[in-house]
Amino acid sequence: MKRIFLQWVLVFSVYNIGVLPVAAQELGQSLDSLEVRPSLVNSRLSLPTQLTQVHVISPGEYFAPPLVADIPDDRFGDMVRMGRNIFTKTGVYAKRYAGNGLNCSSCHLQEGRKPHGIPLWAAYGRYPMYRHKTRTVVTLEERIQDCFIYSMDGIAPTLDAPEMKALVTYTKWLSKGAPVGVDLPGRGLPNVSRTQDLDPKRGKIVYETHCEFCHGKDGKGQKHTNGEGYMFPPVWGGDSYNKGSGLQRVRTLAKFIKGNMPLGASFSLTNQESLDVAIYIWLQERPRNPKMSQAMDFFFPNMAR
Amino acid sequence: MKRIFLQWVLVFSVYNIGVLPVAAQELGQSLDSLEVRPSLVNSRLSLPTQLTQVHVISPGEYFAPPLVADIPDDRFGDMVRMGRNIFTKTGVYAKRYAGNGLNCSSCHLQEGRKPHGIPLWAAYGRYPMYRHKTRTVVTLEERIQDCFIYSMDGIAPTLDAPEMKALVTYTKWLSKGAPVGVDLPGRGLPNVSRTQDLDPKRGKIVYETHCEFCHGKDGKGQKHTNGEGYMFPPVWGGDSYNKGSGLQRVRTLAKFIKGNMPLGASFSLTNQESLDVAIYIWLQERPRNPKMSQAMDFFFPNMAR
Amino acid sequence: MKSSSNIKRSLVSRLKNMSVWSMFLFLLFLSFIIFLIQSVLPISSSSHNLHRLAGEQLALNGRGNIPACVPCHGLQGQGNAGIASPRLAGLHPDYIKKQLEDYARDPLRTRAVVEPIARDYIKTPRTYGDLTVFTPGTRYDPKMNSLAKLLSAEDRHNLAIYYSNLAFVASPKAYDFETLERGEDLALRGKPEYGLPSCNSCHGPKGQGFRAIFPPLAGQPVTYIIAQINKWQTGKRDNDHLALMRNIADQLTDGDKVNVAAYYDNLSYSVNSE
Amino acid sequence: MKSSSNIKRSLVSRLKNMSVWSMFLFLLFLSFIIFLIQSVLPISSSSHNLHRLAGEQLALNGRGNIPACVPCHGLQGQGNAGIASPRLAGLHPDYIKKQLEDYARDPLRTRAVVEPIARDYIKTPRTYGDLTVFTPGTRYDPKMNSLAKLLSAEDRHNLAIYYSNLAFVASPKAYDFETLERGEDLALRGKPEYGLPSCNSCHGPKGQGFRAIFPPLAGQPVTYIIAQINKWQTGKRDNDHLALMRNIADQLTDGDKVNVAAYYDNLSYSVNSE
Repeated sequence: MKRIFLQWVLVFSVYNIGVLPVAAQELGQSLDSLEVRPSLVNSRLSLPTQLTQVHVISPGEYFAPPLVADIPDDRFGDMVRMGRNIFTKTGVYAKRYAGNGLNCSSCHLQEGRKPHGIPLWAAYGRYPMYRHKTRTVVTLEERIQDCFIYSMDGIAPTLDAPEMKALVTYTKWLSKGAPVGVDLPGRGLPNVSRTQDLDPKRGKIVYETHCEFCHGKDGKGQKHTNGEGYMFPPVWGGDSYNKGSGLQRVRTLAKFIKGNMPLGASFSLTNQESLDVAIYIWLQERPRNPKMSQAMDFFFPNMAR
Repeated sequence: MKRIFLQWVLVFSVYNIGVLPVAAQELGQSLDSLEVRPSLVNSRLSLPTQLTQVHVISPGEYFAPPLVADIPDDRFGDMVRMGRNIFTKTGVYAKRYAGNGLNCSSCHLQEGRKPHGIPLWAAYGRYPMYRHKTRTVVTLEERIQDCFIYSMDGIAPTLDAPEMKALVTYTKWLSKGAPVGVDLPGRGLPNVSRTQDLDPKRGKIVYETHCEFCHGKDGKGQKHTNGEGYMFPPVWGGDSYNKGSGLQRVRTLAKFIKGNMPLGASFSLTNQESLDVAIYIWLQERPRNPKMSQAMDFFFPNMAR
Repeated sequence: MKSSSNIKRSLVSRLKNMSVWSMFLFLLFLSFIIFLIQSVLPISSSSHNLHRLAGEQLALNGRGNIPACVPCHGLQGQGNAGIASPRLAGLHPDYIKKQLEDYARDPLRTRAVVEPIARDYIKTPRTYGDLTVFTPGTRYDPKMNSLAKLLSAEDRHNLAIYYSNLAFVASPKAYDFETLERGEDLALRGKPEYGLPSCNSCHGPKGQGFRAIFPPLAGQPVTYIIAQINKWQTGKRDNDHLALMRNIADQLTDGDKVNVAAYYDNLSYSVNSE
Repeated sequence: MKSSSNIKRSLVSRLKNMSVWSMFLFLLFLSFIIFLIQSVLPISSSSHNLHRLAGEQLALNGRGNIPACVPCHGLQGQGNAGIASPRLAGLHPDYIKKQLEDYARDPLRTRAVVEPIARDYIKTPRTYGDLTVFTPGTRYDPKMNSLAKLLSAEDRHNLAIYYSNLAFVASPKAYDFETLERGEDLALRGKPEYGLPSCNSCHGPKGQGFRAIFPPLAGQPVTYIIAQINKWQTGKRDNDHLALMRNIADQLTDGDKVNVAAYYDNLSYSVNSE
C-alpha cells in the first residue's frame, strides 16, 4: 500500500516537472554564461566587456508625492501616520493580520513612492478597476485584502477595520495631486519581454551574483540582530509571500526585479537575466496558496494559480 | 395629569422657539422687502431697478468629467453604468436602501457633475478625510452610507454591498483626470455670508416667488403623472431628507440654494434671500433624525443635530 | 406604509365599536357621495366636449377675420417642419392658452433695451443671473401676434381644449450618431461646467413636457425648436417664469441647438394614443 | 511560533515514551555537550582577547615603520571630524579588514578611464545602470594607501578585532530644522522620483549599519561622510559590491550630502555600551 502511494507521488512529481513552462534540462546549455557575462567570474579585477542599457530619468518624469514632514497635524494626519506605520512596519502595527516577514513596503518600495516599484500614488486613482485575477471590479480596499491574504500570507482585514482605513488614508495622502483614472508614468512594474526560453540554472548564477548579497544564500533574507524583523526580506521560504501572490507569477516577478533590483541599480539586469532569476525563485519552496488545498499543493507545488 | 403634560409641551415648544438662531418676530420687520426687491411684486411688467451680481464662468474654470458615451464596454463599464443608474434613479436601482422620494442626483445635480452642486469629481479625491460631523476620518464609502441614512432617510448599504461598489466606481470614473487631495474649483457648495438676521417671513416670500413653481406650494415637490417618482423633488415633508442630513443646516441649505437654484439661474439669489428661504424651509416638517429619539424629536423638532 | 396601516387598524377598531345605527348612517352618507360623483362627472364631460367641438370648428374653418389653424399647424395639429410651425396636438391646454395670451399682449412701448448678452459664449461664457430684469411676458411672431389679438378668451379656451385632446404619434427620424450622442448629452446632462442644466431636468425625463409649465420638446419639429431658441436668444420670446429659459437659451451654441433638436426628433413619442 | 511549539510537544512526548535507560543515556549526552561548550568557550574567548590586545598595542603605539592609529582615529577610535577621519570603534571587524585590504591593493595600471558621469544631476539626473563595469575594489587615500601596505594579514585581523570591540556613544549635534528634515527624508525615503533608494534601506533602519556588508552612517563625522561620497563620485573609492554605492553616490547633490550627513550626526547612537 505504502509502496503504491510512493509510486504515485513519483509519477505525479515527474508529471509536474514535465509541465514546467521551461524545459530546463535541454535549454540550459544553449549559452555558456561564463563566457558572455564577465560578472559571473569570481575575480572582480576585470575590464568592462559589455555595456548594458542606461535608464535615464528626466526631472518631472515621475509623480513626486508629498513629503512626510508635510503630513498635517490633525486627525487626518494621525490617520496618515498610522497608515504609514502599518505600511512600513506591518509586522508591528498590523500584527493581527500579517502572516510572514514582509511589510507592505517590501514590495511597494520606498514607502510606496518608487516609480516602477508598484507605487501607491499610481494605484490610488486606478481603483475601483476590473481585475482579471478575480474577474470582478475590485475596490482599493479589496485589493489591499488580497495583499494581506497572498503577499503577506496572512488574514484579510475587514473593510471597516481601522488598519484598512489607515492604509487607504495613507494611500490617498500619498496620491495628493495625482489624477484619478489616469495611467501615470512609472505605475506598477516595467515591461519585460522574453527573447529566449527561461533557464533556472542561469537564474541561479544571476541570483548568486546579484541577489545573494542581501537576500542570503538560502533566499530567506537577513534578519536584524535585535530580532526586529527582517533587514532584507526573504524571497522564498516560510516567511515569504505565498503561492497565490502576484510575485509568484514568473513574469511579474521578473518585472519587479528588472525595475527595482538591486536597490539603487534599477534596470541594470537585462530582461533575460530578470526572467531567469525569476523562474529560479519561482521554483523554490514557499507557503501554499490559501485558496488551494494541501493535497493539490503537495502534488503540484508550482502549478499556476 | 394630561393638563400638566400639555403645559410641559407648551413650555418646551416656547423654549424651542426661543433658541432659534433668529429672533424672527422682532427682526422680520426691519426691512420692507416689497420696496427693495421688485421681484416680490406680483406684476411682471416692470423695469429693472436693481441689478444683482453676475456669475461669470471662464472656459476651463471647472473640471469637465468624461462623457457618458465614453463609458467603456467592459465589466468596469458595466459597474459604472450600474452606479450611474443607482445615482440617478436611486428609488429604482437601490430600492432596498432608499427611504424617500429623493435620488442621489437630487442634491448632486446633473448626475453629480455640476460645479457648486456637490459634484462627485471634486469629492472623490478628498476622501478619506476628517469630518467634523462624525469627528473621525471617513472614507468615501462611509460618507455614502451617511447620505443614505440622512439625506435619503433610508438604510445604509454595507461596505461590501454591490450598490456601494457601483457608486464608488461611478464616482471614480466621473473623476477621471481630477487630482487627488486637491480642492478643485466648484467643489461642494459656494460660500454664503450673512449680513443681517434671518427672517422666515421674507423667506416665505422668496419661496413663493422662486421655488414654488417647481417644488410646489406645500414643498412636497411634483410627481410624474405615471407614478415614476418625482419630477421635482420634495423639499420638505415625509418624502424629503430627514433632520439629520446636511441640508437641514440652514447655512448649508442656503449655500445649496445660492449655488444651484433655480435651475439654470445659479447665483441669482442674494446671500440674504438664500438664507431667508433656507430658514423658512428649515422650519418645515420632515422625517426625524434617525439618531435622535422620538421624544426628543417631538419636543425639539428643530434642534440642531 | 406605516401610517396607512395605522389608519386601517383604527378604522377597523372604530367599525367594531359602532352600533348598527351609526353603521346605517355611514352607508347613507357613502351612497350620497357616490351619487354626487356620478351626477357631476357627465356634466363636466359634456361641457368639455362642447368646448372641444367649438375649438375644432375654429381650428378647421376659422371665423370671420380669423383664419383657420390647420394650414400652418396641420390637420392633426402635428405642426409643419417646413415653416417651423409647432405641433399643438397633445400640448397642455393651459400652456396653449398662455401662449395665445402672450402673443396677444402688447410689448411695452417704453421697453428698456438691455445690453445684449455676448453670443460668442465659447469665448466668454457667462450666466446672467440677473433675475430682477423682468420679462414682459411677450412672444413675438409676425403672424401670430396680429392673429392672437382677434381671439376672445373663450376662443383661446376652446382651441386649447381641442388641441390638447388631439392624439399624436411621433415618427422618429434618423440622424448621424455623433449628433445624437451630443444631443443626448445635452438633453440628459446639460453642460455642468458652464452651469447649464439639462433640458430634461425641466422638460421631463423623455422631453415629454411637465404639466402646463414646461412644454414638450419631443415630437416638435427640429426647425421649430431651433427657431424658438433663436427667439429666446434675440429677446423676441420673453414669456418664461423667472427668465429660466432665457438664461439657458443664452448659453446654447448653434451646434447645441441642432444637436439637441435632432435628439428630440429622433425620440419615439406619443400622446393621447394608446 | 508554530514550529517551536511543535518541537516542544514532540520532545515532551518522546521523553514520556523513553525508558529509564534511554533517559540516562540522554542525560549523559547532554552533560558531554555542556562540557564541550564550556571547554571551547574560554579558549575561543582567550584567543579573541589575544588578538584584541595585539591590535590595541599596534593602534596605540605602532610598530617599526607603522605609525600608531590613534593620532588620526582618536584614542577611543572615535574618529576626528577636523581631518575627516572616520570613527572605527564598534565597526564590524570584517568591514575594517576589507577596507584595509582595499587600501593596500594596487589599482590596475591599465585602468580604463570611463567617461565621468554628469555631476549636475538636477539638470540631467540619470541612473547609470551599467553594472558590468567592474569595480577594481580599490580605495584611494594619500595616507592610508601607503600605510595599509605595511600591515600583515595578522595585523589587519588584530586591528579589526580591537576596534570592533571598542565602545562608542555618539554625542548628537544640533542642526537647523530644515537641514534635518531634508536629511531625514533622504535617509528614510531617498528620492524615489529619481530612482534613488533611501540610505537606511541598506545601512539599517537607524543608520547603524548591517553586518559586515553595510557600514554604519550614524556616529560618523559629518566631514568623513561628505568626503567619502565625494570620493565615490570622483571614482577615488570604488570598492563596493555591484557598484551599489557608486550608483547611489552619483545622484547626490552637494546639498544632499550635507543634509544627510547632518541628519546622521544628529542621531543618538551607541555601540558596545550598555
